[in-house]
Amino acid sequence: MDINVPQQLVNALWLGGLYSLFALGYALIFSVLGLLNLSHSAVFACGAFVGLYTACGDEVFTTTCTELDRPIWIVIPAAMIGAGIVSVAVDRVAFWPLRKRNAPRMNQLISSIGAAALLVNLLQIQFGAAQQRFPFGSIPNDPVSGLPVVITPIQITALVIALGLMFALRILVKRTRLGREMRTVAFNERVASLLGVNVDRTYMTAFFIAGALAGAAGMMYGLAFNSMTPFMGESVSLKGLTVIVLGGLGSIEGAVIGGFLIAAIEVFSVALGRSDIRDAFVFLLLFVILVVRPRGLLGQGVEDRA
Amino acid sequence: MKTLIRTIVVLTFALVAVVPFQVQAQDGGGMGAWDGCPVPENLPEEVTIGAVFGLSGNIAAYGEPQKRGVELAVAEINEAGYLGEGTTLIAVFEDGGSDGEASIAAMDKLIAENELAAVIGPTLSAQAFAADPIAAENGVVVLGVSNTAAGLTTMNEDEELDQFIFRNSLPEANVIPNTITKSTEILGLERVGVIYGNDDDFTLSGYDAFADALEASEVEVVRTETFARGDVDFSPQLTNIINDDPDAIVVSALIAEAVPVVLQARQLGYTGPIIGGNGFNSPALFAQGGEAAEGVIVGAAWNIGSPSELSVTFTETFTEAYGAAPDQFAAQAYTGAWLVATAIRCADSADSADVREALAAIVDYPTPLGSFSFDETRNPVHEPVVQIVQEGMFKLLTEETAAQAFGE
Amino acid sequence: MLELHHVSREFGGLAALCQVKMVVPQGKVVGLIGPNGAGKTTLLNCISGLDSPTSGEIIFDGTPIHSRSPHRITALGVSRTYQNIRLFKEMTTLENVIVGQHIHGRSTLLHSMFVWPYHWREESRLKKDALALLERFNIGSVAHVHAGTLSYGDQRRLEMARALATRPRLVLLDEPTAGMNAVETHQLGEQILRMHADGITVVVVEHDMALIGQVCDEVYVLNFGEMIANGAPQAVKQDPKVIEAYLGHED
Amino acid sequence: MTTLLQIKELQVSYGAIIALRGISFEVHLGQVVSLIGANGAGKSTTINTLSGLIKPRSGQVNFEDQDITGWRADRVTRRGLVQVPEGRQVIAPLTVRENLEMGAYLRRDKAEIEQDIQAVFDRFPRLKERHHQKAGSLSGGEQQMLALGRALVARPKLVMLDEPSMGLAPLLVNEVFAIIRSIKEEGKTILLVEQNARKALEIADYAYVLERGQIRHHGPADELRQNEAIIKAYLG
Repeated sequence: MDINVPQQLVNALWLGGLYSLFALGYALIFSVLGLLNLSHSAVFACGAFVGLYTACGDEVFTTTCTELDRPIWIVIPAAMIGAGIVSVAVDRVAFWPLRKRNAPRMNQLISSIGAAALLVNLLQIQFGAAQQRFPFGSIPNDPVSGLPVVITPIQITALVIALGLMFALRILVKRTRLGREMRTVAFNERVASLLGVNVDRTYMTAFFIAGALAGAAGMMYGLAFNSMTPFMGESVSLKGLTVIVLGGLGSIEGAVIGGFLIAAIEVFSVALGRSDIRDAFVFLLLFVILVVRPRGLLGQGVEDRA
Repeated sequence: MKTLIRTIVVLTFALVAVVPFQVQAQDGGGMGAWDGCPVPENLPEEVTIGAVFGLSGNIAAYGEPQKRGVELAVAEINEAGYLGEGTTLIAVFEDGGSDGEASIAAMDKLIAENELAAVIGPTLSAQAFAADPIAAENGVVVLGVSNTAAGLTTMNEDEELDQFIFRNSLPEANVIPNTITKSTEILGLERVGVIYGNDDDFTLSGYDAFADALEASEVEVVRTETFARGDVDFSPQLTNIINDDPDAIVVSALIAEAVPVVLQARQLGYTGPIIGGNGFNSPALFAQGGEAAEGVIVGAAWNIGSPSELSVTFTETFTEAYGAAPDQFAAQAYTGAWLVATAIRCADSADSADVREALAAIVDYPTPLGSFSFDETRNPVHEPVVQIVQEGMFKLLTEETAAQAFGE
Repeated sequence: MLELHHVSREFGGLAALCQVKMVVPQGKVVGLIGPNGAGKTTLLNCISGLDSPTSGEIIFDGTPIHSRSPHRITALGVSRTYQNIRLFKEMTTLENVIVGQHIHGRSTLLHSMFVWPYHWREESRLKKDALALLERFNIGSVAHVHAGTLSYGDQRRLEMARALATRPRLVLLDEPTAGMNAVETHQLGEQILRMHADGITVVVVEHDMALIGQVCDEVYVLNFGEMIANGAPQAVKQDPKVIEAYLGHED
Repeated sequence: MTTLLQIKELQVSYGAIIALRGISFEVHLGQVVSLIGANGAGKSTTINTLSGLIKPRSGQVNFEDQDITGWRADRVTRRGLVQVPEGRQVIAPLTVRENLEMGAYLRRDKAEIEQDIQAVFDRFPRLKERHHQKAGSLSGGEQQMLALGRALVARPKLVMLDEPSMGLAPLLVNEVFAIIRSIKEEGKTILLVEQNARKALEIADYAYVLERGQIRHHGPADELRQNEAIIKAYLG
């Protein structure tokens, strides 16, 4: 059996872009809160539906989208803003009250699971449980002609936007005042507030950015597969966790590398090996990496995070 | 050409509209034509049958058409005086919900409150496994009209109990071989790629049936790929399969995965036939698959495009009565009610034990599903259909439709 | 009692300890001083097993311990406190000490399940001992308060009480007086002398020269990972190398 | 003399435990005022309440004649009261330079911030050498220098130092006090909490002695240094 290497590379590349983009928000919140925000996958789904609603209007509440009210390109900024707002709301409702009372991390983790369930149910009530999609022909998903491999404009867009957002986030965290502020809050809220940082506002900002990234990822997912359900976050949720554990919890670059790596392993374990042992392969590798490097590929030392 | 078809359809509808249900009342027309047994003489004024269908929640998408199918059949039976002058068939419906507990409760209630000749339902196989033994223990015959799981009619340790459990819905294991044989014959398949979900009972047993049927038809499987429930990206597997240039791609999947598999195969440039299992029998295939679904081939117990006279009549009457076309669930439920009525007629008794005997004896009974018999384990015997998606709807797979779809 | 031979510890090519030699005789109080970052805490970590030397030997009571795990070293009778206080902040003061005692309780899980009269007696005995320890360090009044709410100095005292709860033969104290004023420091010095009187050997890392003068029989001076001096406190204080690197000239 | 900071009848409690029992004191412009006392006397509680990290139960804090009682910590800092917390709390994962930039978090005058950072580097050449290193990799003394430098970059009106000499070698303790002295000579107002009462009284203009949440003695530092009771209780 021979394999189509260039095509599988393309498959791995753009899937990796999606994984990374999703994992970035996880990583950002982890680095600021030191906490896994398990509602991230629900925010991801919210983003996709905000985008769908923006483009299609009230129609999506009762039936499926048959006609676009607004141009398709508007869905991505709409999804980012919408998911950002949802994410901030999650912080205010699920995390902020616990943070104020110094609740243990575990309680916040459970709270985030609750928030995820709530969001998914709200989506289900509002949009129904069935798959939603954009009208046929409204998404540029016919393969680009003249290339030796099959790749669609939407896949290229997804990859470009994913890489662009990753780069922007890296600059933001490493080079800007906001980035220093977030890293300071992550290290020690008390010290940050003594330096004049409004810690609550920092949290809100971080949650907005993480939400916007989730929204972008959700919308890309929705567009690329042209299918959105309230449960669409579930399958990527575990992938995202795997990605950040592999890359190193809370590391931005780690999330990016982890995303592309997991996608590449998945694709090539199918291409070269057997598709029925794909997940076993991914988790075996994860296990090996964690045994050799417990903090993940690019994880920070414990002393840095204390 | 198109206008001609439309005219014929409109005319037929108009005719049916003028004489609703009376078509069946006429001697020698419709389902009443079967005269394997004489008109009964000893039946009481009212004969009651029960029906347990999922009528609330998302399962109602199946339960509602089932209820309509039974209602339509009962109306026709009474109009036709099928159980003799002065005898009325009454159907009592109970909501069986979407899980086993709810259908047990519904079954208990039906049996406690009524003197039943038979029960039709429940909707899901899992519900049938839960509720059917209750009917059997009470000596009430139960006929499943949508249960496709293996072993349903032989589930009890006590074979006496099994004798009361029937179904008229073809298990997938019966549909798939027919699908493969017909497709191979019409499309001339030699080598195929297979992809299936390997973590779900339904898709696994579907895969096994496909693999056996392909081997029996001497079709070479050039590559087999798997996926897991909840996967959304199938491109790596499909890239592999398409790279091997197969004559067809065989898919065993539930609808949630079936649609993206079809979409992504088309996106990767594959234009050939895609053969699916029962999971593809869903309106979502058209709603979400759109153009990509064209050329998908699926086996089924019944198809709206079936040319048999009984099937055409049923489709027209049903559409007339409810303003929507029937689906496979409605057709099987409709047939089920007629089967039960026929057994009552032949037994000339409303006692469920007598009805059971008569039901088991039904052979070559003409129905919309085709010529129908029960085998010795009370499973259905009738010829399934093979459908192909064309212009956004299921049509029967024939040399012509195949040529239109794949241009040969 | 404790001997260090040519102990070196490198972190990625950077030597935190270089060929350190040190001898702690039985029953003595030995001070370890040096600038911040000289390697004092690394040395304590190597002795208590939290870290292990890249090369060299650490002998406790004739047993090499440089490659043993911390709990086994504790079991041999070595106990310590930390520069950055490490208490169970959610537990009460008393519970912190009882946890420390556990290594000495004879009550096992099986005991606690089946031989409960024995277990109860054991528990109440441990509790009594623990309370006595707290009294000794003047923190008996806060026995039932969460350790996290204690003042800094009281947390330091609790750490020492907990270290003694394991009935050690050697105690390592890492900056025990940080955050205490001169009078409190002097009181703590008396506690150290009491340990000394009880026959416990003590190694104390400290910046407060008054305390060093008060309690130590001998002082070692560490600078950039190397031992630059050792001897009696008065002699070390006069050593020009020590004044240069550590003490500075009084202004 | 202008009163910069005025505290009236400040009470603080942690649940049932009363930490401050109504203390009042003043800090005048340009003064170094020291709070001394035993562990648990309430010194750190006082400073943290002034910083807005702890909400007082009652009492009032006036800064430049404005009531700032109960303000959130970041607002207090914005107002010009900057605390250097105990235990050299530098931001370990950030570089030395980034720590200083965080000190100037509330300022927008880029050019002048850069000048101030350079001034810190001139004052602490060791920090300049290590400006690109993670603050967590600095030695204890360097971290304390960085914490001080970070506070200076904020251009505070009042610097509150919590135990600046804690855990430092004698040589470094001298150095830290030399720096505090130089900050004082530049005319900054300083509120100093320190265990090393001897050193604190050497540098302070005025001092308050806390005991169990109350002010027991106060007076010019020179006088307190001669006070028998104080010598016995705190100077050893």
